[in-house]
Amino acid sequence: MTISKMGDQVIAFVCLLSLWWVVSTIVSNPLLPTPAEVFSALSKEWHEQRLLESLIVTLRRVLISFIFAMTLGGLLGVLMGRFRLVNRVLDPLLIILLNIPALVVIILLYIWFGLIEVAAVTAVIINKLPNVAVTLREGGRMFDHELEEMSLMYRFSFRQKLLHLWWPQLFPYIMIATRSGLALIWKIVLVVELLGRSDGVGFQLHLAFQLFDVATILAYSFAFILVVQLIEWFILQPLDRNASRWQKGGGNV
Amino acid sequence: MTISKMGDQVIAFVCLLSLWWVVSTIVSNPLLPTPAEVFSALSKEWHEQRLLESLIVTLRRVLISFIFAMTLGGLLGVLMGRFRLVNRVLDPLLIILLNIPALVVIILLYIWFGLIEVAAVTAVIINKLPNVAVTLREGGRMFDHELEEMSLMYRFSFRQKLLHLWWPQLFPYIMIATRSGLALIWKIVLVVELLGRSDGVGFQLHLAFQLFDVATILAYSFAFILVVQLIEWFILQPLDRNASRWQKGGGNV
Amino acid sequence: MFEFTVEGLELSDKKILAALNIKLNPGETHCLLGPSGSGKTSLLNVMAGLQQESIVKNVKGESQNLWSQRKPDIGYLFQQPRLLPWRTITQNLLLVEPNKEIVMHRLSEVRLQDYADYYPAKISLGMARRVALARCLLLKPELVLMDEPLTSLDLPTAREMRKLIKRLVCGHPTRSMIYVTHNLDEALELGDTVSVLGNAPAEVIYSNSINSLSREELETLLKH
Amino acid sequence: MFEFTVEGLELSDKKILAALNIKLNPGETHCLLGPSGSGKTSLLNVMAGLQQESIVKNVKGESQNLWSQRKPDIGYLFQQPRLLPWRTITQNLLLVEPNKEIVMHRLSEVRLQDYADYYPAKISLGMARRVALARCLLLKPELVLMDEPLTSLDLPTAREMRKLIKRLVCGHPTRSMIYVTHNLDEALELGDTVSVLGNAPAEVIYSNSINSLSREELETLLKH
Amino acid sequence: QEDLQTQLPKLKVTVIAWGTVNWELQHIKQRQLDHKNGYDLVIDRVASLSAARIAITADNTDFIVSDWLWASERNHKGANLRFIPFSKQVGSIIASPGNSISSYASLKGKRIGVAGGPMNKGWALMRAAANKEGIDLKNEAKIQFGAPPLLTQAIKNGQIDILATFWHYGARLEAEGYKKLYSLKTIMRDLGLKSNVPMLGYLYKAKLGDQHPHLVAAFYKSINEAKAQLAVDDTAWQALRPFMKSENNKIYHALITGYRSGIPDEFSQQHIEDAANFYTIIDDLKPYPTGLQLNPELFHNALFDKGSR
Ligand SMILES: Nc1ncnc2c1ncn2[C@@H]1O[C@H](COP(=O)(O)OP(=O)(O)OP(=O)(O)O)[C@@H](O)[C@H]1O
Ligand SMILES: Nc1ncnc2c1ncn2[C@@H]1O[C@H](COP(=O)(O)OP(=O)(O)OP(=O)(O)O)[C@@H](O)[C@H]1O
Ligand SMILES: [Mg+2]
Ligand SMILES: [Mg+2]
Repeated sequence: MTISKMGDQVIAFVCLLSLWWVVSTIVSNPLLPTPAEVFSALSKEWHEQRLLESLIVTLRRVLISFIFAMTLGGLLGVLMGRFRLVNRVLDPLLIILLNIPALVVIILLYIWFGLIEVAAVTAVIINKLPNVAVTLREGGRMFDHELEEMSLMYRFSFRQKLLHLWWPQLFPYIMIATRSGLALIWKIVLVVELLGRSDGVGFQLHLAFQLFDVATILAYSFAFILVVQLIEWFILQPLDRNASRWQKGGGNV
Repeated sequence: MTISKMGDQVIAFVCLLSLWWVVSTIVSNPLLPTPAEVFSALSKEWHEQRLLESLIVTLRRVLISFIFAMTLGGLLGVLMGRFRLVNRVLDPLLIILLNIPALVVIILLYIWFGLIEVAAVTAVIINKLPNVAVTLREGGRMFDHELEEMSLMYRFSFRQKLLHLWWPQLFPYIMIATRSGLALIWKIVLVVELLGRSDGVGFQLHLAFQLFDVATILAYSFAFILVVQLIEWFILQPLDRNASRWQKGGGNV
Repeated sequence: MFEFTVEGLELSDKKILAALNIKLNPGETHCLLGPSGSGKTSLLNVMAGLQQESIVKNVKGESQNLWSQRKPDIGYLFQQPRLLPWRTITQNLLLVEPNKEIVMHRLSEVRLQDYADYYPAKISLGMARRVALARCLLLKPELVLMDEPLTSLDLPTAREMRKLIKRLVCGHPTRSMIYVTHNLDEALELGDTVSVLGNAPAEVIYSNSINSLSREELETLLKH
Repeated sequence: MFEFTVEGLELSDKKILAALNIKLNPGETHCLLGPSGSGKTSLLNVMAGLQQESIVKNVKGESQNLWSQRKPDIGYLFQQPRLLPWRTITQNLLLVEPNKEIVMHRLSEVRLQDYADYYPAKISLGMARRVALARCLLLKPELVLMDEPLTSLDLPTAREMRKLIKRLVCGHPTRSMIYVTHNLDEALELGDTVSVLGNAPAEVIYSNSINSLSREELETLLKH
Repeated sequence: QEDLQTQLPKLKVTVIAWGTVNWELQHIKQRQLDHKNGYDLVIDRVASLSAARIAITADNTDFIVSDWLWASERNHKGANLRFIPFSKQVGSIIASPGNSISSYASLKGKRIGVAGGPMNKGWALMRAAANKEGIDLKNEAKIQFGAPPLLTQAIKNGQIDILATFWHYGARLEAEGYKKLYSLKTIMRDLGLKSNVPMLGYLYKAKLGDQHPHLVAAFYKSINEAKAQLAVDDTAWQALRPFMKSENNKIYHALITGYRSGIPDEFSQQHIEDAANFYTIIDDLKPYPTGLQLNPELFHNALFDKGSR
């Protein structure tokens, strides 16, 4: 069953790929490279040792920012969702953080703290954190009142509440924050690298942009997308399936 | 009660403002302007007729992109959440769209369609759409099976289901998509304007950025944030309150 | 006459229903008795067409024709109220019957006229059940399925509601009903025929006219 | 002896409870009867401490001292099962009592040993109620609150569960219980004392030993 | 060698990875002109001009290359930057094929692409020149600002008629057969600017010049040596070819020619006067002129003072 599911996705991929191939072959313009061209750009970057190195550097930044943004943003969001006072007081700050342009935060942090790794990662965290908070705030708001009372009467410990009461209710919101979060963080990391780092995918992408080397741009993009797709297949989708087991339509027993 | 709620927020605002004032006065560096400097930059931009004009241009782009991204993304997301097959087939596409760097989409669209308004707005929509879809997919997944059966047995029309069954269940997810969506779209509009438009807040920000004119950068950011805060106060928060009336802890009766 | 036949039902590889046949004349009420977990609710779900996939999967062949002729027009009172929590009681009813007067009348028949503007979270369980009953009684179907409509109600209220059901459903010349209950008094008063479901592997251990049984015989059947 | 006094309760400007006093000796069971919507569940919630704000708001002054001495250690069986839907039945019980053997034993006492690994969405309502009962019976409190524990159960099962409650709660020398029911048989069998709530403006119309009342007198009180 | 490297004081220059400055610096490294002049050059490559500008603002580097217009705006806002000429290349104005534009008047209604935004020098000069003839290009032509690569593409696709862009983008276009519209030198002469002011230069903080004047001098000396060698030595360019990303020989040679013609003359008082005039012209073109004057301190670096003294 899992295999046939994978099969569907592989077919979908192949369809996309052939569509692209056909269109790009017909157009035949270096600005819309064919899959083959992108692949050769990919293997060039790989052989010249830039691809893996840039990817690792960027992924490290993405990972660190992701962990911090999710933890802090999640905590903040849930507290805001549960406690009206917290929400009222912090809401304006949240709106400001949410809407302050990424560029502004990045520049200010770079200028104030210098072009150091910490400034880069902090900038990404500040950019992503309010999104997580906004998402998990809705989760916190929708907590089931009756189950909450139950956990009180049956003397659930804090740990039990966390694991068995709150986590499952927050789960869909956490998945939203994770999926759109990974994407957002990666995009911001690109900008951060563009503005003040000398390595990483963002740096390479922009060099390619200046030479208008669309094949290389796409090569780097797809390399990262592949990583995300693997995360999706081997971490997120199994989690999804696991979490939907208990639902009416879900898996066995 | 509503007034006292507003009061809290005003106090929070004032606290933030004074904190900023104190810090910036102590630091006394043009790269961390005081509120007064930002305000004078704001009034300068206002008097030189740039502020309102840019804001209107940008808001128009934000609004159009927002409407399209929410409608298409929402539809896609809910369908993916409801129907497993749709989800399996479209999931890879979603991951690609979600993680393809904004820069890449913007560049490709500008190249293919020229530096025209439609390309700009389309780029923004393509950037935001997958986020909405990912959010509303979770909403579609969490639909209440029992109420669905009920609506079937009691012969709800499609319109009734939409308004009274699906909308309230999607509501928290729609709020997430709206809040983080407005923020995201505005940020992408800035990039789009920076790369290929000759007007709008993004264009002005870019000019200010080139000179590290932090006061003007902040002035434009706050002007937009003010708009969002007004939307928050007069549209989103009333909607929130309205939607939580029925909950255990909610308002009257 | 409605005739319903199912060859069995499995859910998640567990046998829920044995082969089963129920005949029902127009205007008649059929009572469904059986221990907790014997498959009464599942049977009603199948009748109402809410278990499509499973049936198709498990009862191969002519599985589509569960009903001897066409599938009757069905109204279903679920075991739980299933009200829309984000709509007031009146709004919930208005979704089924747009005429406000009829709705208010039904609401007063279940003694809830004072709670018209309450949200479901703010009424008691017994009250919510009565709202669901009122909602079901707004429909005018050929066949009514009722799953333990009078539990969680005090005796006088239950008696009054029983009368209401009797008047609106049993009193109707062409409206049939399948009525699930654990209460023998209700079964004896409302039912024309009866099926008693046994315990595991969910099968029918009695199915016939209810008048041919004494209360004691019925009790013994259920003790089984 | 536990003594509980509340001067009244209003929710959203509606009077839910009138002034009320309940005395309970250790080991005794107090039955709470009353029509649907008369405030039985609300009363239990107040006793369990789940309505704090409202009470503080409405019963000024010494409102904190609802209990004459200290608040007893309470176990509460809610009117609805309130199981964690994302945990299997066993997991639900293990959260209350970590000893797996005790849990499996309780589960077999409510006749659900075969459903240990089911998720709550896949068992019938009657079964879910029994799981909730089993969970409540895993606690060892001084005072048990039970809100209609035996509705939605067939007669033989209900009788068996009644015996279980009698053995584990009523049989315990120091464990008291407040038992809400609509079933007079249960009340007469389990109760030592009884309170009957009237209809609107929710007040107590009788509160005393249950043995001083005949079944008929009780029925008349309830018809009120 | 190792010891030498560690002992020599380091000078960090932040440059765009494939930019023109990088060629000069790579040459210095290859010929070890830095060590000969007693410092160790550290080349820090970034992806954009913005990144370089942030780097100097954040005190993260010693030199970047940018134009003195930017530097003087920053100086007005409290920065204290100094300028060493790098190139007198201003930028190119390129016409798409089939556009024979004879006078400023014929620019009316044309679609003009301007790379990098309204601060583009070529564009400013063109506007100023047109302004003199009474034509307000800003309102009478369709202006499209944008990133240089996007505009290169736009002119190729026929989406714009005229393109004011950076010289190496222009050089590539010329190598592909596009026509250079005006010589900016002519325009500058038309505007009354007598000398060829170098627009681009190495910027550093005055602090560095005050504390280590000999280091700045050494740096200046080494880049002058590099320029002198690159001006005549074709083989030196061969070694730089990997840093030039030139697709074919034509572009390669166009880039070399462009670089060479950009090598600035000896800096003189005339240059400063012209720069001040230029600054005023540009300020006047703003919708709300600030009235600020160029502060000539910008050019008063250690060497120049020494030279004039
Ligand atoms: N989705 C499902 N998957 C697996 N088993 C199910 C599912 N739904 C119900 N069952 C099983 O079917 C059996 C019958 O359930 P059903 O709800 O029909 O009982 P019931 O007769 O209505 O009981 P009650 O009187 O308690 O309501 C139970 O043993 C239950 O565990
Ligand atoms: N949050 C609330 N806000 C307003 N009114 C409420 C709220 N909760 C309960 N009520 C009202 O309190 C009254 C008593 O409700 P309660 O649930 O205590 O009744 P009950 O005696 O348990 O009835 P049942 O036998 O049907 O369970 C009802 O009229 C109900 O409408
Ligand atoms: Mg049932
Ligand atoms: Mg109750």
